[in-house]
Amino acid sequence: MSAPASTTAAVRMTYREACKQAIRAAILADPRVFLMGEDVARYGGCYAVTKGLATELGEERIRDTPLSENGFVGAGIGAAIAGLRPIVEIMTVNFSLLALDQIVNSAATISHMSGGQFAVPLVIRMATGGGLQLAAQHSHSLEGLYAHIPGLRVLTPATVEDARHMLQPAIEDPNPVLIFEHVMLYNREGELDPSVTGVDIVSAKIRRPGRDVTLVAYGGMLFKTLEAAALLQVEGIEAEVIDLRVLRPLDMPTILGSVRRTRRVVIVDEGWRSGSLSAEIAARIAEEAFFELDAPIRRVCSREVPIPYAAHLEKAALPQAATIAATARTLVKGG
Amino acid sequence: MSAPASTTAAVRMTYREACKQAIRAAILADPRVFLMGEDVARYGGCYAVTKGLATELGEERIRDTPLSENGFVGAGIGAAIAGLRPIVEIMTVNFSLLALDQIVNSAATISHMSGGQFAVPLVIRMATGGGLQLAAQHSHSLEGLYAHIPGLRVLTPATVEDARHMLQPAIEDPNPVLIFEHVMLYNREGELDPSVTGVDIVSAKIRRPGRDVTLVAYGGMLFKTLEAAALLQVEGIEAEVIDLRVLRPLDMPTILGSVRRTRRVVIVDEGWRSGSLSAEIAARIAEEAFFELDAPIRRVCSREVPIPYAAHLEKAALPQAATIAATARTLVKGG
Amino acid sequence: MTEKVHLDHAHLRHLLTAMLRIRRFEEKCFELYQSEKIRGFMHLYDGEEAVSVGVIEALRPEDAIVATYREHGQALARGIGMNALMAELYGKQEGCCRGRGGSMHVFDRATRFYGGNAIVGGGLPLAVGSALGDKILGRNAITACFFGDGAVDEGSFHESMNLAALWKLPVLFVCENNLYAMGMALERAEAETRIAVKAAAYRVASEAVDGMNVVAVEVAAKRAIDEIRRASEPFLLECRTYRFRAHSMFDAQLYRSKAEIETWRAKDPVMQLRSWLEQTGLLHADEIDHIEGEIAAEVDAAVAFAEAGTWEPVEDLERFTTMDRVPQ
Amino acid sequence: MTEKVHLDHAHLRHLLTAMLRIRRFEEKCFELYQSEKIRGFMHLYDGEEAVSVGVIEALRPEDAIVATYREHGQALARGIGMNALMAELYGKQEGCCRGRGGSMHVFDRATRFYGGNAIVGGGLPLAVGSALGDKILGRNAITACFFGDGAVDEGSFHESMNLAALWKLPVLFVCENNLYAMGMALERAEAETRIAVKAAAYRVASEAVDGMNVVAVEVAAKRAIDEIRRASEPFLLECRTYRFRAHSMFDAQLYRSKAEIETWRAKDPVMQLRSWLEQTGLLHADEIDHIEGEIAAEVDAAVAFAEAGTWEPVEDLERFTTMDRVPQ
Ligand SMILES: Cc1ncc(C[n+]2csc(CCOP(=O)(O)OP(=O)(O)O)c2C)c(N)n1
Ligand SMILES: Cc1ncc(C[n+]2csc(CCOP(=O)(O)OP(=O)(O)O)c2C)c(N)n1
Ligand SMILES: [Mg+2]
Ligand SMILES: [Mg+2]
Repeated sequence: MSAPASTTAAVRMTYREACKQAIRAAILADPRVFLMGEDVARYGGCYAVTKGLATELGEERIRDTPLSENGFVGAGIGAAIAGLRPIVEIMTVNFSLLALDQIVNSAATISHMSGGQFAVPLVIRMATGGGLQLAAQHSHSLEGLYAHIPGLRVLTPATVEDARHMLQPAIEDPNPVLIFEHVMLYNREGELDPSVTGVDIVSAKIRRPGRDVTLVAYGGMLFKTLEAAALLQVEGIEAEVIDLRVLRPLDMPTILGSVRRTRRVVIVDEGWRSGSLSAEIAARIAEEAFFELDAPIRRVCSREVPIPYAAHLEKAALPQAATIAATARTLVKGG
Repeated sequence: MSAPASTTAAVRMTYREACKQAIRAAILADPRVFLMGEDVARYGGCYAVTKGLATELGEERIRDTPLSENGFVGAGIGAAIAGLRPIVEIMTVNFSLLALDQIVNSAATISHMSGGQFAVPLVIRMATGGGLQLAAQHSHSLEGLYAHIPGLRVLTPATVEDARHMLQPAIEDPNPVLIFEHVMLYNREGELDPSVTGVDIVSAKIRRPGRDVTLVAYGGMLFKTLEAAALLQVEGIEAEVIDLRVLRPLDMPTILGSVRRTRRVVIVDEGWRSGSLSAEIAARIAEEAFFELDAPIRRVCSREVPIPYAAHLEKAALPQAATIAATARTLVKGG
Repeated sequence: MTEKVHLDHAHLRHLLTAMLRIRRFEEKCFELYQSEKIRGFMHLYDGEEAVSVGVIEALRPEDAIVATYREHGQALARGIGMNALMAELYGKQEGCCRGRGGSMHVFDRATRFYGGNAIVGGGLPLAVGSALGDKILGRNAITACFFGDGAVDEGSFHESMNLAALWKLPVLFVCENNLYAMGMALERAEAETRIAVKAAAYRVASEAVDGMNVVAVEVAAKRAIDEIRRASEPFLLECRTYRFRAHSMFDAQLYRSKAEIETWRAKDPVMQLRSWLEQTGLLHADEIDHIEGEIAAEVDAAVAFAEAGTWEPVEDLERFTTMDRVPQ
Repeated sequence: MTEKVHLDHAHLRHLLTAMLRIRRFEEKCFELYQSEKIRGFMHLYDGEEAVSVGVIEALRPEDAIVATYREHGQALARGIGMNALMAELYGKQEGCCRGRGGSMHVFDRATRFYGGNAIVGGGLPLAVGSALGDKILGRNAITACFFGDGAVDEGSFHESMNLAALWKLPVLFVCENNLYAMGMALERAEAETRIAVKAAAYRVASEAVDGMNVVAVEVAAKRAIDEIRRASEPFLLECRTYRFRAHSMFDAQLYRSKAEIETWRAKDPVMQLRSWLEQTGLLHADEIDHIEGEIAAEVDAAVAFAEAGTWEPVEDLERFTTMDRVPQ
């Protein structure tokens, strides 16, 4: 196949397609890279991310695993130590708890525990989040738990560009990197600028500049937050929206820089409020920009319930644009 | 055996002994209560908590399990639903990750998911924390992760009194309750007032009143924090020390009440700083007592490394009284 | 004492009716999913009805059940009302779980139906615990634990089989071996594909049975349960079956051929029993029509019930996250 | 092609020396623990030396090893220097893991020694991955995975055996069956106590061998490895052994009798080989004295090395939590 004549025009594609292209490109670029996980090959991925890839790349590079999360995640760690660059897919973050022992007690410790003799260049991808009425064992946002673990890097691509480009640097990172893909993003379309050939996996990004209040979000919440910003704009409130992109380590300079300008902040997090990542961000702002705030820090998080099946209850459990906007409005206008 | 003539004098005993008496009393009081876990019976418990109990109470009530954390924790959940009141012991919080799926996806969800048809009256005890040079797979403080999960109650007895009395209300709670026993406390002695026959599992407690700064701590950190308070007292700084006792749900009124009085707060947490429970407490204080603080909120937590074996490195990784005191001093005196 | 399976008219009629109720109920569910009345993940049992009907026929009211996310069959066979089940799939307050569980999380206190578990293998330890509870409390009950061939891959299968065997617990492990875990064929997931054989690793008695034949399943389940009660030990029953439809409602079925599906469709447990009953004259076509008519009415009533159902107020969202007391 | 075990003087001398080095090293460790030079959890291998020596004798330099927290024996047999190991137990910078791992977490890049894992059963999936890596990278290497009888209880055993079998990976699973997991006797932990028998659940070849006989272990390991290379499939070798000392340094051993320990002490692998060599005249008492002398000197040197070692600066505490590059 020859390259298309012009590659300068932006390409529109789904987040799903971007994830797929990223996997394909990574596998084609390095013989040590392969993907393994449940139903990634013949089924085509439970969220259809890898559809067709096994046919194209072979079942050695797109490897179906039995339902053994602890086993195949551990195998990914072992393979990484032995010289490969595995990408392990776990269907959903709820199931990743079955593999947490391997992730926390092995992947995150081996380089330190061995005095730097070994690294674990492993990537683990998984779906996260609610919104599809999948109820209490398929809908949670546990990425905040992973962001607590030293030794891991935690990524939450929200845009199509990040879905397309975060994987490669994740693979090149000598440390275990976790990538969380929000289930509500897969069908979302976005523009891919062909002149962008890579992104960093270090920094947060301001997705919308604004002077009145900072809204911090990540993953699936980014778009609800941007929606909230649009609602606020109508009322004359200019919200700055930060996309965290990387949950560990946090890019505090970007967050603090924004907060110091706007002097007000709302943190949006789909995790359950108590002990979610939003708490860490709030704590750091309280520690480091305490005297620069004009109003208390506010958080919009999921309600503290196992996510229920019924649509109206699920909707009430998850953060929504209206709540985000209302919270920001109160901060700016006083309440 | 007849009751001792006088029971009014305080009894001195170890935390370990208090844990053991609590288990014995609970089992004797209710035929539905039993303890199961690895090496609880014949070996006597890996931290010797249950030594002798199997001989006294029988191996049906003190039940040794195979090394199957996911299996026997799940069995505890099933048994609780079927009408028993199991106490499940997991040796160390690091191993509990093997059972996290059952705890988060089943124990914490079943009552909600079933629309209130079932409750899970289960108690899970485990050791937590560092200080014994047990290195990166035995030393962590992950109780903060559990405090994130709706549906669970999380207890951290620090005193001998709490070790003795928290178990009974935990068993009576219709919901899953997790009890974290810090490994450095087992040998610690304390007084047990025989006139105290119970404690609540709801409130935080002020263990030392003070006017200048609030130090919030729990579990193993309580005593290092009290030590820090003693150091500060010498310099004329009166620190108020709060023992959280319950990590979920948090007793915010007690914390906020103290902070509003002292206007300064240091939160001490043996968890890794980023995303630890200390963040949640800091966030809530920043949200609710923002205008009442005279200084930024400070946290003293574990350094973000897998806990190393070597004594001097382990000591450097864990919060110490001197650091706590120094942090509080800077807050009070400015820095 | 062995409870015999009486192959009389009433019993055979009952078995056919039980399977047909599941089949027709789910055909309606399929439609309702298309029209977005039912949402989330829904896994149909089409082709596997003989397993739950046969096994549950062998249970007593005091026995407990643990099932998977593919549990409409177990729920109906166990006696959870079609109205309550349909309302649950609608997410209505009148559903058996007040709409909080949905298709994957059906629970019912009255029949000791302990879920509806959407973690593959997650139900097995719960079943061990349920049986431990019964044993300690001196109840003469068993726990039937349904799970797929995919669950056999999970460590929880291993831990649970061992615990049940070691502690001599009355668990009937029922593997619904439909040859696939989503798109993963059994022979690509397990080095040893004869699941019943694995029981030997735990000294557990086991048997493989034709899961497309409801009578065979019932007979095998009765024998297994007799053995459980006699020896006070668990038993693993592997039911060889097949799902005719997709894994869930989002599945292009790229992993198996139409021909394979057709071969299995020829063994349809409902059709098999029905033609046999007709051929042998045990049940006449008009009696079957009558049954079908009753079921159609029941399904229609369930839809009407669900439609008429109400939404739980959002103010009650957090209710039951923790409980004030243990329900009795 | 089978590599034969040559029972000549040099080889037998080597086997005895290898076992004695472990025995004497650990006797010193025991002392050093009493005097608090070594801290944390320490698990001695006293009585089990024939297992690691016999198995590792059958390995090639390119092969990998995954072990448990009871891994001093494997480490020494594999060729990790006694100095580096002792310094590790002291927590010194000169230790093989710079003092970060301690007794339970010995790693060594040069010999592909992938830990030292203190999560029971935690090493098995890593071994599967190591073998997968070797297979994909076209290395003709195997991974030997040591684990205790207790690890067999864990789901990870089940998942790892199946994965290795399914993917035809060159893993030698070595179960060090010392009859106890801490205080839990095997027959109280496993419904089927013959661990080798469990391999059938995964269609994995297996053998049980007298783990107190180093030659028997070596022969069995060579045979197993030949089979692994020939069939390109894993193998489970159950080595029946016994630990003479407590589980760790905190264990009152309430769960077993002195008489049982004495019965097993009579089978001491070091003494067995030694008396046999003396009786058959293959090794003279003075040669053994000479070996003992050399080992004593080596142990003393290791202690001196560790004593002279330095503490890693606390400023470097966070170093290696993440890596800047993958070490080659
Ligand atoms: C622990 C876990 N891993 C993966 C999944 C996703 N998943 C849902 S159903 C399923 C297939 C299970 O197959 P099987 O056990 O054979 O049951 P069947 O669907 O065939 O009835 C998978 C992989 C899950 N729900 N839980
Ligand atoms: C997952 C896990 N559970 C429990 C423990 C505590 N523990 C450490 S060693 C041990 C016994 C293991 O026995 P076995 O596998 O037979 O090995 P052995 O000590 O006999 O060599 C236990 C229970 C642990 N380290 N990891
Ligand atoms: Mg299946
Ligand atoms: Mg053992």
